[in-house]
Order: sequence, then structure tokens, then C-alpha cells
Amino acid sequence: MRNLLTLLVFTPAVGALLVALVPKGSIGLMQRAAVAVSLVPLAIGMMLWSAFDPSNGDFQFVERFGWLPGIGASYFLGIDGISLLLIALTVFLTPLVLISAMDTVHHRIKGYLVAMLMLETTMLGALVALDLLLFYVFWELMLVPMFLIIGVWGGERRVYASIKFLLFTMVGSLPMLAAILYLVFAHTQAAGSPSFALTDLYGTAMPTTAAMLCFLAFFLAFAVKVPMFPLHTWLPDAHVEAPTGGSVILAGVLLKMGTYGFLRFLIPLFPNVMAQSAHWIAVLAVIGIVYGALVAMVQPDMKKLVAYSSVSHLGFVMLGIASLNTPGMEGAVYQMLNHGVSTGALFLLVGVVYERRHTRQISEYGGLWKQMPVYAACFLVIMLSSIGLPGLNGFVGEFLILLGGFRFDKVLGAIAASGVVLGAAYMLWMYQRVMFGEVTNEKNTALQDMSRRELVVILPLVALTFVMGVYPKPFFDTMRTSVAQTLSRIPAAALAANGIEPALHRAGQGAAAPRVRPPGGNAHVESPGAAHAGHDHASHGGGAH
Amino acid sequence: MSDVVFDWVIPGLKSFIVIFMVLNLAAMLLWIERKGSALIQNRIGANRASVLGILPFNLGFINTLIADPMKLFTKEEFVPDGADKFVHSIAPFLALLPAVVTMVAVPFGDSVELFGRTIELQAVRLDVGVLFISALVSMGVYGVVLAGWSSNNRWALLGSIRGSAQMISYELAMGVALVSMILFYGTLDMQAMVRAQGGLFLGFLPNWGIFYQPVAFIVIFVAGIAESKRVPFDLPECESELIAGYFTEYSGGKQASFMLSDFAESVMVAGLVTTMFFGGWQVPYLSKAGLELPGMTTALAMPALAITLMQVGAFMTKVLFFCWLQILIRWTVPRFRYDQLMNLGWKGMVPIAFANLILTALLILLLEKPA
Amino acid sequence: MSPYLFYPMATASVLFALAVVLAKSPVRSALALVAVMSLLAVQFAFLQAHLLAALQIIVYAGAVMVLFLFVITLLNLESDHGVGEKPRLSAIGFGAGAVVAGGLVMAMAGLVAPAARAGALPEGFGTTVVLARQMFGRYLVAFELTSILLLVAVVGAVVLAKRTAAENSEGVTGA
Amino acid sequence: MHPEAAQQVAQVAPYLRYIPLLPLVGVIFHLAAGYRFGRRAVGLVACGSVAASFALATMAFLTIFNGPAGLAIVDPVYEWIASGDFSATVSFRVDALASVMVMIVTGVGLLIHVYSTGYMAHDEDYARFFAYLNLFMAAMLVLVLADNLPLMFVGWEGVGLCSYLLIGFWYKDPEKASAGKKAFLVNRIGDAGFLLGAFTLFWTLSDMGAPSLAFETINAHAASFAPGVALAAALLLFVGATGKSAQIPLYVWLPDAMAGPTPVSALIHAATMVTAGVYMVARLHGLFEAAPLAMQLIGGVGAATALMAATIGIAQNDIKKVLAYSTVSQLGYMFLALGVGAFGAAIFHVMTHAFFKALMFLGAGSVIHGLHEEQDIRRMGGVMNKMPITHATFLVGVLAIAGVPGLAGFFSKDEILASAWAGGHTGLWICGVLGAAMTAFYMTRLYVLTFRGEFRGDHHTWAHAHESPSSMTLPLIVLAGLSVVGGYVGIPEALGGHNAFANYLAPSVGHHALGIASETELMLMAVSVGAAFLGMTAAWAMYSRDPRADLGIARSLRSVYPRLQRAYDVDALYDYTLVQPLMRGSEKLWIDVDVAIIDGAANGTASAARGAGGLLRRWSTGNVQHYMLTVLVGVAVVVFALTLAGGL
Amino acid sequence: MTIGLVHWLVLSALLMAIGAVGVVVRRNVLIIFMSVELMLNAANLAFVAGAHSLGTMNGQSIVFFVMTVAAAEAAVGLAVILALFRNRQTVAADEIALLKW
Repeated sequence: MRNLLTLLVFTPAVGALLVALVPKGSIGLMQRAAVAVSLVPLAIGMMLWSAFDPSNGDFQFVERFGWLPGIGASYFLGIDGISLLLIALTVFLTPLVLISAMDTVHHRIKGYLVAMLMLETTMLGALVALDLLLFYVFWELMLVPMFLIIGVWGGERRVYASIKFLLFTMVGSLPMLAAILYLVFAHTQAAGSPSFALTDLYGTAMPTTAAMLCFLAFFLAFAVKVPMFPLHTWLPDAHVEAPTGGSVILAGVLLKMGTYGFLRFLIPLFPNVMAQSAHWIAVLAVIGIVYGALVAMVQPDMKKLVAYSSVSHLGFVMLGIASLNTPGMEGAVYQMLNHGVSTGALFLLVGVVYERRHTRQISEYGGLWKQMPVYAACFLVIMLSSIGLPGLNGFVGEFLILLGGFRFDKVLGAIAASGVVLGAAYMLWMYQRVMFGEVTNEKNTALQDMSRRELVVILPLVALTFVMGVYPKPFFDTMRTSVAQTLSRIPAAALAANGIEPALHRAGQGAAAPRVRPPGGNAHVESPGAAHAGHDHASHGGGAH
Repeated sequence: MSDVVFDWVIPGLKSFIVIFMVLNLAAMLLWIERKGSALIQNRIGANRASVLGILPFNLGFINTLIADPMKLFTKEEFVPDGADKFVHSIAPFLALLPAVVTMVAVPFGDSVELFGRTIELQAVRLDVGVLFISALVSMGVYGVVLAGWSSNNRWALLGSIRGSAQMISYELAMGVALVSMILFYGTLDMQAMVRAQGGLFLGFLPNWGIFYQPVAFIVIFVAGIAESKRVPFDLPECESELIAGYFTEYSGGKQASFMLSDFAESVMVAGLVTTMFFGGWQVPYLSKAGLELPGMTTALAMPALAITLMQVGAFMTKVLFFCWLQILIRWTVPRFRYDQLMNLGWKGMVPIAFANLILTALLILLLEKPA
Repeated sequence: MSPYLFYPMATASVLFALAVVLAKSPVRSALALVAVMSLLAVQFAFLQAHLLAALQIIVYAGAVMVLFLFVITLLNLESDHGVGEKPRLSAIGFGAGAVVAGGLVMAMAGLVAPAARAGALPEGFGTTVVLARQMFGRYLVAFELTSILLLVAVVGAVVLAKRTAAENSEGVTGA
Repeated sequence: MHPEAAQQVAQVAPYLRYIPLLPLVGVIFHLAAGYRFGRRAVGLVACGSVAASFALATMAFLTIFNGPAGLAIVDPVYEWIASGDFSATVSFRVDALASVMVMIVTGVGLLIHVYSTGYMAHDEDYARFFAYLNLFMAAMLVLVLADNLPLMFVGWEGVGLCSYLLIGFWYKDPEKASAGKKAFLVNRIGDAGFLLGAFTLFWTLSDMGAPSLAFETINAHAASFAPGVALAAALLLFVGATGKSAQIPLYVWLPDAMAGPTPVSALIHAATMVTAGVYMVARLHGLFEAAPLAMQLIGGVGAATALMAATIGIAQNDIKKVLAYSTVSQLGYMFLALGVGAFGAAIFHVMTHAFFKALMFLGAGSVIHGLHEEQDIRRMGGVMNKMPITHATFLVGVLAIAGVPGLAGFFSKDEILASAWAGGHTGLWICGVLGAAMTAFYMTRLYVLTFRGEFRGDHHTWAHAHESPSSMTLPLIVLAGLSVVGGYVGIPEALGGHNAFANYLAPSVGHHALGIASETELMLMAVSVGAAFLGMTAAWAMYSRDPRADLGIARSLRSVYPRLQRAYDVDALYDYTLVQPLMRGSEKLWIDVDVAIIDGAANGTASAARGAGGLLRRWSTGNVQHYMLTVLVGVAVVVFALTLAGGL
Repeated sequence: MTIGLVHWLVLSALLMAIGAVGVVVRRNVLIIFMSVELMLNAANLAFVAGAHSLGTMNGQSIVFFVMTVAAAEAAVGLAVILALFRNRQTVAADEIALLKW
């Protein structure tokens, strides 16, 4: 299969078309159709993973042909370990969301399904695009279905929320477009021919201030999406107003686009600036961790609480990325997946009770354990994974991130670790108020436990939390080389200049020999990072410093 | 002679002749119509114009040519209250003018050599002759609309609206049919069209357009009759419903000019049809060289003047014939209902015309060898 | 063409144009406009654009303006008060118009004809053939698009002008 | 090592993983099928699984015991996390220290499981209870058997989770639920310290070229750490220990933890989990020895905790609260021991304490059970007549903890005190003796008020009071036996023994010969025993004569006593200084920063834009002509300008 | 003197200006519409004159398109006016300012 990625990206769109053709009346049919369609990308994703060569750090399944040759834009797709994992997450979550939609969406069902599928297309597109223009197109298109999902199927203040969401992200991404254009311009100056292809733009020479500005532009775009403090305030509103499925995708995948942007574009394109500003990013990240946790603690609304917890968790991810060393970054990538799974599940779970009681106020609940033990149990597991209990997925990511962060800066690491405590605090408190105690509110006395369909949606996620917590090896094997590749783009000189401990690679030892293979420069010879990477690995031969 | 003569005098002369002819022909048609209707209805018809009763035959056409106009143009002009006087008074001429002027583009004869110059026997040589004609035809609507509107009378208004709608509708069909003719002849110049109809078709028939474009002929002829707002298309002025339609409020000369414009239009139609489908001034088997019937090896030569005269005569006869044909139709066929009229126009003529156009185009595409 | 023809016709066109703007009754402005267009058609003819001249008559005078008249008579409007009724607006309008006219005239007058052709017109200039060649060659796409535009326009017009059942029931005094 | 030993090791090694795994299987069974198969099956599986892992543990223990000194069995399962240099493997390791701990955990655990089948017999959530209990066993065993810090942390957090779940087992009572939450959070604070300690260690080691968190590696390289690093790591880890083992300042959760079912208190909050801190410090003895400052701190904290808890214990009236504070105080002893470097002694005390404290908790549970959930000793008395077995075994426990010679407590406590004295930490020694006296005092008080004299509760209760079923009394008897004989594994030289226990542990924690003459040692014993008897007699004298003696004390010590009862108001203090400010601060962050400032900025921009639009929209009157006029005027201006500028 | 490009252009400029004024000063939508047509014609004249003076046909071609567009515009525009009149009984431009604010 040569055009696997194209297939992957556009199947949902085609599916959306099919769903749109289903007659208005037959709702059951269109719902099943949507789910069935969404299973195709899942299959393709699994094929990709099985065909993926983890030892190869370059982009794989590459497809490239001219799109707008005049300006050097090309239809350029390809994935590495990092994007592969996020793709897997996306194609895994979407079917669940569509199934849950059967319970949670009651009007304009067809529109919702179509929007969801289109959303999947755009997200996958953004994940596989290696051409900056193409990426930007998908990146912006992503907003449209989400905007609709929030604005049409949302809660009371959906309009405010959706517009806020749109404006924040747009404000973020427009400067990025300018930066992209400048980048291409600079490249054209240097290379003579224009190109939007990421691989061509590595190591584009430009004046320091320009590089700084471009970096800022990209940073703004991604930071808003992540969202990093203090650009996060769109998130709680968006989450609270969005329908369950919307929240799940928003938290599960959309936010990752920001962090993914850091890994895929920001670091490779501006390694030096990244090295210079890593400390600031880390500081923001840590503020985000603590701030998000603290604010989450006092939220009266479950979804809002979870939303702020997302701010905190994404803060962890950003800390891991900013720490610029292997454990931190791998932890960050892993934490993206964890957050996708656990927070997604949390939103689904909140949705379950919301469907029954049509309120998300914590004070409205209490003693639910007695009414819905299964629900309580699932909630317990997911909550524990979200507060990073060892043995569940959350811990692995958090641990590595803190490990890396601590290496990067002891004080920041220490403060971030306090986030672990606070995280437990708000989650447990919420859990206690919702689940424990006697049933005080008589409205809750009639609550039914989870239906079979709801279980079908939740259990895969619960299972995944265990698997990813106990046996994370496959994930790390997939991402390892790619992360190393990304890190290797940062010149050791830049790190040293900014007093950052260089990234560590487990080289030499037999067990790890296949793990890190020096990224052969066949695609990246022109990037100074790769050139340096070779000797970097060599120097770590003994694994000692 | 000086250019002034050739540039101004002769064309002016030609135009005058043509227009004069048309006017008179129109007037004469009035008489022909009366006699014709009488003939058809087994009456005597106009019979009050004998000079002292000595001549064996009736000179009825004299009074249609002279007496009637004199009477009409000397009557009092009546303008209703609340009418837009200006518009009301220009309307008849707007109606008459196009009908009359049209003919200047129609060639009534071959070119003649005069004082070492060739003079086309055609009032104005336009390389867009056909378009010129359709343009003027389309102008014909104004008279109707304005007349009806300006005379501040609801029957008149109704008549005018009917009239304009009808004319616009049939113009369309006519235009499309004309296009197919243009396609067929490959020119907009009527003189050229006529020339193209010289010679023979299938060895013995005259090479006339009718044999190639019968459908277009029917369409144009019918549409033309509709343009001239005569029975069976005379709904804008049908006495039984609207008194006299859009010129109810007219009297005397203006009313006369409306009537004239009707006949002038039928003359125009006749001229158009003749030119396009019946070889215009072409006389079968007659060419500049002289007369040559099928089978003859050499043409028997004739003096150019004779030939020219014969051709002009032929043109006249043909035109007269078609005028007569229209009169025949007018007294034979009953009036349509308005919806029938519209249906015929939009659902009958227009599609047919288009079909014909497309067919023509296809055939030309197929038969014509690529240049 | 000779000044003896141009100046009278030009003045006439300008006067008619003014009539279009100033005439109280719509019908008269319409007629004036027809006159302007016919005059322009003649000038086209003098400018070796015979086809356009004919089209000018057919399309504008023959079709568009007839439509106008049609609508006018249909609506049967009483003539409004012409230009007098909105003095401020009119004043500004005339002022600006005067400035524009003056400016443009000055500009045009001061204009040295750019790249005026040397010598006689090219062979077959303005003939239908040449125009047709361009239509189906260089401007083909535009030409086709125009046809689509016309189609859309027709459909649109029909849709707009057609009365809905509701409107029929309550007659013209709808809404 | 000897070939047969090696071969035996090879045989045993693969089974280590099943020690924690079996209870886990139990958990899955309980959750999946427990409610279907009924209580009997659940009880069987629960006890059976623990019994099985007890058997395996014994096997391992014997292997070590018979094997040469320093023998360790390692069972590497798989590599769990691997990122860059960092690698955390799931691999279990049993050496002398671990073997002792695992025996305690599985043994006491087994007994308490048996006891629970009786105690919880009438609870509706029987299966859930045993699921938690088994889960706890699994976690605890992982903690004990782990051969590296990350894996230990898994158990470390796991037991925390289980205590959370078990304390809040009766979730309908908000008090109990929040007690569980409190326990978890306080533990989390410790865990954060634990993590940071681990990080410090890892990066130090990785820079030393040995990137690993295996205990071996740490202990091996600890000596060559920079002193600052060692101190930092040690302190951070100690923070973790204080959390888990309820030391100042993080002990506050333990008394509240008594909200859980009594067997839980016995198993988790007395015998096993709370000693995890002690175990961890002992495991990393190398590191801690490398940080003498940290050791002193530990000792100090231990002593302080011992005294403080003891004083509070005197004034408590809830039978379980008394035991809880005594536990805290005993844990203080253990840390005191660690602080003076007597790791063996600490573990020794862990063991003995596990026996007698579990015994007393279970006894208390039996009493509570018999008196229909009555927990206030002021409404007890004379229970000995109704519950002879409980009474007898409880008495043994009291004597043991009071340190009456010949019983388990005596040996372990005296070894601690001796090592303190020997280490020259006279201050700590004095604290220890005082603590011993007080312990003896409040334990005797507890005993007297509960079992002696007349019953002070209502007659209805008294009528129905009864001895507990055999499933409960049997463990009591066993534990009583252990409390008696448990000490004899470590008879000090001074008493003609040769401290077998310490020697056995030596390879794991190093041996510390008390560099003092046996006369001195005997003298020390005499002092502490004297102190203990003093306390006992005093208590006996006071409370057997008048059960309401407390009122007298309260009157005489008006200023102090209420504060003692309120546990020095530490909870209130924390609440006032930490919790409340945090909540209020968060509230402020949310309302003032998030909503007001950040959102305010965003919305402000929006409304500014809207305002501008509001002004501009006046321009669009909707009247075509105005637009056209604008255009016209614009054109006019342009044209005019251009013509002035000299032609287009 | 002979009549050249400039004369035509001046004429078309005048017509254009007059048309513009007409659009502004008249209330009657129909007349506004006619004024627009007038402006279009002025433009056409300029084009044709330009074509004539340059000797290239492009100007004429464009006029061709202008005419078509004008026709389409007229059709739709008049239909709109009809519909409007039907709903509001007026063709005064300032009384149908629906897109206000």
C-alpha cells in the first residue's frame, strides 16, 4: 500500500459523505454507518503501526507530489513514531466518541456525525502533513468542525464558548502563517527555489531577531492550542459547553496538536531559539501545572474541573518537552497519549451522569457509589490514572517528565512535583463529593448504572490505562528513535550555551543497541542538527559523561 | 462625378426609393386585403371608387392609396386627458419607423455598373444586415408599449402589455432561426446571402434557402406574422376584447400610421423571407451571363440592364406573393387564445428553432471539410 | 468621423443623458436612455464596431430597455418629484459629479493618446469574424462563463419574479 | 556460593513473582466473581491466596536462612520503563531484610485475613473488602520485594491507595471517606519527596556512569556521593518515610485512619504499611549512613514523634485512637533506632511491634465487635468476664508493648535504647526511656479501663456482649504466642544470647556491634524496665481505684490536658496554616486571575472591537445612494488630486 | 480638426459622470438602475474608442462581455425590483434600506 496515509486521512471525509447521504429518518442507520466508517481508519492505523519501522528515525510512508509548484507548496505526507502514536490515539478515540454519540446527541444527529468525521480527517491531516502550508490548511480546517460541534450541540453558553475558542486559536495561528511565509521566503533566498516542505526548511539561515520572531509566532499558535498559561482560559469554557464527544476529542486529540507542533515544527525549525527559551517555556509550564491544579480544586462544575486538570496535565507535557532531554521528551509524548486516554474517559464518564441528570454541578451529586457501583469503579480507575498512580498509565508519563524536568532544572522539577500532590487533592475531593456519602439528593435515587453501550465505550479506555501503565514498552519502542531524532536537531553547542544538560541516549549497552541508531542524514543531510547528531551518539558510546 | 454624389446622393436616393416603395406597398396592401377578404368571403368588397363610372374596372385601390390617407391625415388629432402628450404623440412614429426602415437593408437587385462604379441595388450595404434587421424589429416594440402606456386607458395598457410580451417572445424564436440562417450562409450580409442562392440545387431546382432550411422558414414566417400583430396573432388589438388594443385612444394620422406600420411589417416579413429563402432578386436559371436552363450548354446572353430589371421585378413579385400569402392566412385562420399564443411561442417555436439551429450546426460541422 | 457628425451627436447624447437623470417620469428617462444608446450605437458604427452597434441596439435598446419599460408600465408608477426632493444629497451629488466630470474631462483632454496606432486599421478590424475569433479563442473561458452567468441570471430572475402561493393569496399587498 | 545453594536459588527465584501476584489474582476474582460466588468462596480465595504467598515467602526465607551470608534471590520479570539512560525493571529480590519483612507481611497478613472473615462476616460489601485487602497484600509485597526504587514506589503508592480505599471502606460515612482522602493526600506529600529523592539519586548515579535505581547500586555508590547530594537525597526520601510511617510532621493522617474497619487498622496501620518507611530507610542504609546529618535528623524526629504521640495517647478515650497514637509513638522508636544507625534493631522492633500491635488491634476489634461498635473506653470495663480469650491475649499484648522482660517488646525496645546509648545519643536515650514509661502508663490505663472494674455502658449492650467467634480468637491466640516468643530470635549478648536476628540481617543492613560493656547494657535495661513498671503501677493505681481519674488530671492540668486530648491541635494548625489558605488562594486565582484578569483581557478586547464596530456601523445606513455618494466623493477627491498633481 | 480618441473619451467621461450623479440624486430605484446602465454605456464607449485608436479588438471583446453582464444584471435587478415592490409598495431607494446597521 503506497498511499496508506492519504487513505487514512480521507476515509473519514468520504465516510462523512456517505453518512450525509443517509436519509434523514433512519437515525440508527446513520449512527451505525458512522461507527463502521470510523473503524476503517482504525484498521489503517493498526496497519501503519505494524508496518512501521521503529529503528528508522526518518519519515516513513512518505507521499510527495507538487501541489502549488509555483510557490513550492507540495502535498507532502509522512509520519514518524511521534505522529504515529498520536494517529493511533485519534483513530482509537473517534469510534468511541461516535458510539457515545448514540447516547449523548439527540438533535441534528447527522450533522454531528458528519462534523465528527470531518474533524477526524482534519486532525489526521494535521498529523501527517509535512508541508507547512498543507499543515496550516489542516490546522485551520480543524477549527471549523470543532467550532460547529461546540456552537451547535453545546450547552447554554455555547455561542460564547465556541467563538472564544475560535478567536483564541485564530489569534494564535495567524502569526504562524506569517512566520511560515517568512521562513519560506528566507529559504527561497538561500536555496533559490521556494519550498514549504519541512525537510527542506530545516536549518534555514535567518537573522537572529527574525528567527526569534518566527519562533514566537509558532510558539503563540501552539501555546494557545496546548493551552499554556496564561492562554488557557478558552479551554474551560469550550469544555464545559461542548457536548461530551466534543470534549473528548478536544481534550484527547486537539490539545495534543499544540504539543505535537512543538515537537514536529518548533524544535526542528528553530533549535537554537528553542534552546535559548527552554527555561521560559518550562517556567510557564510549571506555572500551568500548579495553577491549573489549584484552580481545578475550587471548581463547582465537574467538566470545568477536568478542563483545568487538563491545563495542569498539559503543563506536565510542556515541561517534558522544554526539558530537552530524552526522558522528559519521551515522557511528554507518552503523557500526551495518557492524557488523551484518561481525560477523554473522564469526559465520557461525566457525560454519563450528565445524560441522566442534566447537571454537572458536583454539589448536585453525592453517594453515587451506592447507586452505580460499576460507574464508580470505572471512574475510580480513570481518576487514579489521571493522578498518576503507579501501575496505571498516568504514572509512567509523569514520572519520566518529572525525571527529565528535574534534570533540566531542579527547582522547577520540585515545584512540578507538588503538582502531583495537588492533582490528587482536587481529583480525590471531587470523587469523594460525587461518589461517597449517603445519597442526599433524592433526584439521584433513581439513577441507573452504566448501560451496556456505555460500558462498551468506557471499558476499552479502562483496559488501556492498565496496559499502558504496566507494559509501556511498545509505545516507547515506537517513539524512541523519532524523539532521539528530534533532540538531535538541537546542536550540543546551543544546549551548552544555555546551561542545559545534553540529552542522554542509552548507547553502547547491548540491550539498547537497536534502540538508538544515529539518524542517517539521507533526508536531513542539510540540517546541521543531524550532522552533529552522528558524533553526539558516538560520544555517548560509553554511555558515560 | 464627385464623391459627394456617390457618398450621399445615391444612397439617399436608394433609401428614399425603398422607403417610398414600402409605404406605398403597405397602403396598397390595405386595398388588396379588402379585396382579398371580399373574394374569400364571396363579397364584392371595396367598390365605391369608380371614376365617373366609365371605366370598366374598379379603381378601388386609388382611394385606398389617396383618398383614405388624405381623409385620415386631415382628421382631428385627439389626445385623451391625463395622457403623456409627448410620448403619446411620438409613439406611432416609433412604431412605424422600424418597420419602414428595415427594408433599406434588404437587397432588391444585383449590383449594377454605373459611370464606372458598381452600385449595389440595396439601400445600405451593411455587413451585419441581418442583425440590423433584428435590431430594428426589436425596436418595433416601443411603439406598442408607449402607445398603450401613454394613452392612460386600461384597455390600451392591456393591449400594449400583451403586444410587447408577444413581440418579445416571438422575436426570440425569430432571432434563433435567423442565427441558423446566418450559420447556414456563413455571413450576415443579405446581399451575400442572396448571391449564395444563385445557381442550381440538385441540377434542376433553383438553389434557394427554402430547400435547405424549411424549418427556419416556417419559424421565421410565423414569427414574422406574430411580429406584425395580425390575425391569428392580433391579440394586442383584438376588437372584441380591447376595442382596438394599444391604439384605442388614437385617431387620424397617428392611427393610420399604426395601421401602416402593421402592413409595413408584413412587407418587411415578406422581404425578409424572400431574401433568405427564396433567392431574393435571383431569377431561376438567370445569371449575369444570361439565361441557362438545365441541360443547356451555353447561356443565351442578355443585356445587363434587362437582367437587372428582371431581377428587380422578380424580387417585387416574390414580395407581393408573400404579402398575399399573409393576407390569405389572416382571413383563413381564427385568433388564438393568449395562453395558446404564449405556449406556441415558448413551447413550440423556440424549441423548434433551437433544435433546428443545433441540427444545422451539427450538419455543417460534419459536412464541411475542416479548413 | 467628421466633426459635423460628431459634435451634434455628442451634444445630443449628453443632453439625453441629462434627461435620463432629470426627467420626472421614469418612462421619459427610459426613452432618453434609449436615445442615448441608439446614438452610441451609431457612434460604434462609426468606430468600425458594426457588430457591437447592432448588439447595442438589440441587447440594450431592444431587450434591456424594453424590460425597463415593461416593468415601469407594470408597476405603473406615478412620476416622483425628480431630483428636487433630497436637496442635501442632491447638492453633494451634483457637486461631486461636477468635480468628477470636470476632473475626468481635464484629465482626458490633457491626455496624449497613448500608443495610438500607426496608419490604417488592420484588415478586417471590427468585423464579426475577428470578434468571433477572439470570443472562441482568447476569451473562450470568459465567454463560457458568461453563458453560465446568463443562465443563472435567467433562473434567478424567474425565481424572484414568480409569486409564491402565499403572495398570490394575499395579492400584491403582501408582506 | 555453595553449588546446592545456587541450585536452590535457581529453583526458588522464578516463584518470587507469584508472592505478590497471587493476592492480585485474588483481587480479580473478588471483583469479577466475588458477588456471584458468595462469602465463603471469597473468604477462601482471600485467605488461600495469602496463605499461598506465605508459603512461597517461607520457602524463600528458608532458602536465604540456610544459604550462605549475603545470599539474595533475584527474579527479574521484565523491563517496565526504559527511556534514555533510565530504566525501571520489574524484578523482585529477596535478601535477609526482605525475607524478614515478607514473612511478617504475609504471616500477619494471613492471620488478619482469617480474623477478617469473622469480623466482616455481616458486612454487605464482603467481596469488595477482601478485594481491597488482597490488593493491599499485593502492593505491600511489591514494596517489600522490589529491588529498585521505582518498583518500590509502585508498592509504596499502592499501599497508600489501599489504605485510602480501606479507610473509606464505609464510604457512606463522610467522616470516614474524608479520613481516607486525608491519608492519601498526606502520603502523597511524602511520595513527592520520595520521587524527588529518587530523581536526585538517578541523575547523580547517571553522571557517575551507573544510571540505575537498584538498591545495590545506590548503596554501593552512596559512599562516593558528594555529601550535599547524599544529604539531599536522604532527606527527600525521609520525607517520603515520614509520610508513610506517620512521623512528624506528616503523622496526622494515622489517627484518623482508625475510621477504617479494625482489621485494616491492625494490618495496615499497625503491622505492615506504616513500617514501610522504616523498611525503606533500612533498605537504603548505605545512602543514609553517607548522610550523618540526615541520620541525626531522623533520630530526632523519631524521638520527638515517640514522645509527642505518647503524651497524646495518655489523654485519648477512643480505644482505637489510643492504639493509633501508641503506634505512632512506636514508629517513632523505630526511627529513633534508624537515626542512631541501629537498622537491625529497627527492623527487630518492626517485627515485634507487628506482632503485639496487631494483636492489640485485633483484640480491640474483638471488644468493639462484642460491644456492638462501642469504642469509648469510658463506657467499657469488666469486659474480661465476658471475653476471657480476648482479655488474656490483650493482656499479653499490653505487657509486651510495655516492655516487661521476657516478652517480645522488651528485647526490641531495649536493643534500640542500648544502641542509642551506645551511639552516644544520650538525649535520644532519655526520650526513649520517658516514652517507655508513658507507653506503659497509657497501655495499662487502656487495659484497666477496658477489662477491669465494672461495666460502665448501658445494660442492653452488656447483656449482648459476647466472646468473638473462633475465626477471630484463633489469630489472637497465635499473635499472643508470637508476642511472647517473638523476642527470643534476638536475645542480646548481655543476656547470654548472641543476637541472632541482628546477625541474620547484617548482610543487608550492616552490623553494628554495641560498643558497650554488657554491665552497662544490663544497667540500661534495668532503667527502662524500671520506668516501664513505674508507669504501669502508676496507671494501675490510679485507674483501678477510680476509672474517672482522668477528670482529676484534667482538673489539675487544666491548661494542658484539653490540648492533649485535641492532639495539640495539630490538625487545626495545619488546617489554618495550609489548607484554608490554599483553598482561599485557589478561589482567588480562579475569580481574580483567571476570570477577572485573563478572561477580562480577552473579553475586553472583544468588547473594544464591538464598540469600534458600533461606531463605524453608523456609516452604513443601508441606503444604496449614500454608499454610491461616498464612492463618488472618493472618486472626485482622487480625480481632483490627480489632475492637480498633473494628469492621470 | 479630426475627431480622435480624446473626444470620445471626454464624451464617455461626461456620460459617466452624469450617470453617477443620477445614481446619487434620484430616489427611484428604476432610474438609479438606468443611470447605472448609462455608466456602463459610457464605459463601453471608452472601450470601443480605445479599441479603434489602438487597432486591437480587445476593447470590443470586453464591450461584448459588458453587454452580456448588463443584460443579466438587468434581468435579475428588475426581478428584484418587482419582488420588492410587491412586498413594500415602493421603489424609493431610501425606503428600502433593509441592510441598515
